[in-house]
Amino acid sequence: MQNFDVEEIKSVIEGLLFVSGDEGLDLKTIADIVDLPVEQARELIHQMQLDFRQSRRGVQIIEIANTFQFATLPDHAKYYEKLASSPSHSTLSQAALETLAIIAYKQPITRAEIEDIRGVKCEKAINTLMSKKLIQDAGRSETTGRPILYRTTTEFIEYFGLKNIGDLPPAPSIEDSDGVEEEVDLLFQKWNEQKA
Amino acid sequence: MQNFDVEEIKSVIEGLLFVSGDEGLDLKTIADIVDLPVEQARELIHQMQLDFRQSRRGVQIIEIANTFQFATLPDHAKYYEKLASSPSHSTLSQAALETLAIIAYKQPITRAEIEDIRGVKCEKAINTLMSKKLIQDAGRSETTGRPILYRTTTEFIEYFGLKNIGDLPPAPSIEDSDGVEEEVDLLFQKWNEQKA
Amino acid sequence: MAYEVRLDSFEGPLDLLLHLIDKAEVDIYDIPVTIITEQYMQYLYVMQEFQIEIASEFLVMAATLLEIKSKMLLPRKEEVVFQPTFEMEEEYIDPRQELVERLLEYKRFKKLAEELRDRETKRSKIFTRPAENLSTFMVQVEENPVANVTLYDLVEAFNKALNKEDKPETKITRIHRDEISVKERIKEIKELLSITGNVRFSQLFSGSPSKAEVVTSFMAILEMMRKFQIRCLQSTLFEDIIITANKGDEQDAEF
Repeated sequence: MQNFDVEEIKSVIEGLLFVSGDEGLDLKTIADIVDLPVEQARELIHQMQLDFRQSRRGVQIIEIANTFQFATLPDHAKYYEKLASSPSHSTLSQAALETLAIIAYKQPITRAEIEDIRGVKCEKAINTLMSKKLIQDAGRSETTGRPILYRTTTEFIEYFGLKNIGDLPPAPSIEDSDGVEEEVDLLFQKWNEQKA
Repeated sequence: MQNFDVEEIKSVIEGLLFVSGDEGLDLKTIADIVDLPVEQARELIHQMQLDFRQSRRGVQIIEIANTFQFATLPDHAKYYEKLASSPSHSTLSQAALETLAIIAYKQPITRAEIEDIRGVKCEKAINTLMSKKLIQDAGRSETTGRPILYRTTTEFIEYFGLKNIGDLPPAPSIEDSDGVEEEVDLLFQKWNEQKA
Repeated sequence: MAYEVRLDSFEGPLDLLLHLIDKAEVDIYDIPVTIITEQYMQYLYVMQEFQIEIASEFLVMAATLLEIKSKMLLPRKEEVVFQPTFEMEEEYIDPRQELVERLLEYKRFKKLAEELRDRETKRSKIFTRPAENLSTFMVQVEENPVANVTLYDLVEAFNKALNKEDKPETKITRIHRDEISVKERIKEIKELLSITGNVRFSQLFSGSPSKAEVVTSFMAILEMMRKFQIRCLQSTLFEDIIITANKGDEQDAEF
């Protein structure tokens, strides 16, 4: 950086920490991106930590395992609890519902497989479902990269008032999606006949 | 809130927006959590938007699809491109954009009607837009053959960073054309009715 | 020709016409049809020369242009004066009018598409992050997050996810014939149980069973459970169900 504008660099670092999320960023990466020597970058981040406290920011910069990242303030926990149980948080979006349905019927399944079916990214939906405890990690797939597998939780059965797996309507298969609706109808019909 | 500590509430709101990420938070939820009337919460968020700019923060508060969320600054894009993914990274083809523009302003609309306006087939563009979830089926037209009607989705609003559907750029009026102007007025009227 | 470079970059005949009008710097409300038609035909000719496939829409527009051109050549006003009165009152309609309206309409959406492109670019310059996992903040007593979602919604959502591809409208109704009845299935399961004592649900099938087969088997098991002929165990959801025979009840079987 030719013109060393401290405030500008701090601003860039803030954005960097913001987008890097839970993974955080190590000092070397930050220093490289803002084109400063590592020591200078460290000094700036320390300054920022002070700034954040002084100006009563709602987040803090923490250092975990040699990476820097944003974190919430412990004092605000009660508000996050409120958020976690707020109505907006307890209604599922269509995206989340579709993702949940796919996981329910095709578990255990990786994110990439879900995205293949839905045709769009679903990181967001998975996070939502995880935080609502409707799905959970189910180990890792044996395929390249060993991606995380997802499955539904016990809470999932409870929430849907299921007694066991038999309560989940039979899964339509992907191969003949043409007839899916009819097949589901047919199965329900059969089911009802049997019960009658 | 008994003791109305503005700075503390701003700090809480910052934390709330931080944890909500790209899901964003609607005004009502924010107001409920910090226990303030909606209008007061809105006023605080506007103040925060100003504060952020003045103190050269590396993030901004934006309003997208009726929610507030944090986002980085456009000027810093070059620093983050390698690190983060933006929802609009893949750019749409001209054909897809034209088709989308027509659907956005004339929804619900059938494929034949879109093709009439564009003067070319747009099955491919519609498929692309459907798979990107920027448009969706909106039932069927009452006309012969009962063709499928299309409309834009919430993802459409998010993709283009609109506050809501009413935040679409105004339809350009064509010079000296009374007829067109009238039509534009009519469109706006329609939009407003839809919003209401 | 200047437009050679953009040979096949037009979105359609309307796009091409707008380009030609723009290039000729003429009034869109008063298109010199003869000139524009000539340029349009020339463009098609060049496309042909370069062996670019010409979409039928371009040809339809060529026909339209030629038609308008010939109509424009017909004498009007002067003649109208000598026409009988009732015909005189008929309003003269410019042969170009319909085309001009289409062009204006298309131009409007082309501008809007540009606006959207602009927004897309702006949007691509700002970044956000995924929402935090708030599960650590979940209070023990939880609200049912899917209280307003029924099982039907779930099936619907799954279907929707699967069926996003445009499907052909033709519907083939399939008639499913019961290959095996629930009764027969119960008999088979009992035979299996008499050998092994217990069996996994998945072991009841070989290869890839049809859905009807799975359901039939499942109903057989439910029926057997109802009659206390078997017990079923499942450690967690979607884990394989283990079916165990209930000793002493075999004799009561009425199947």
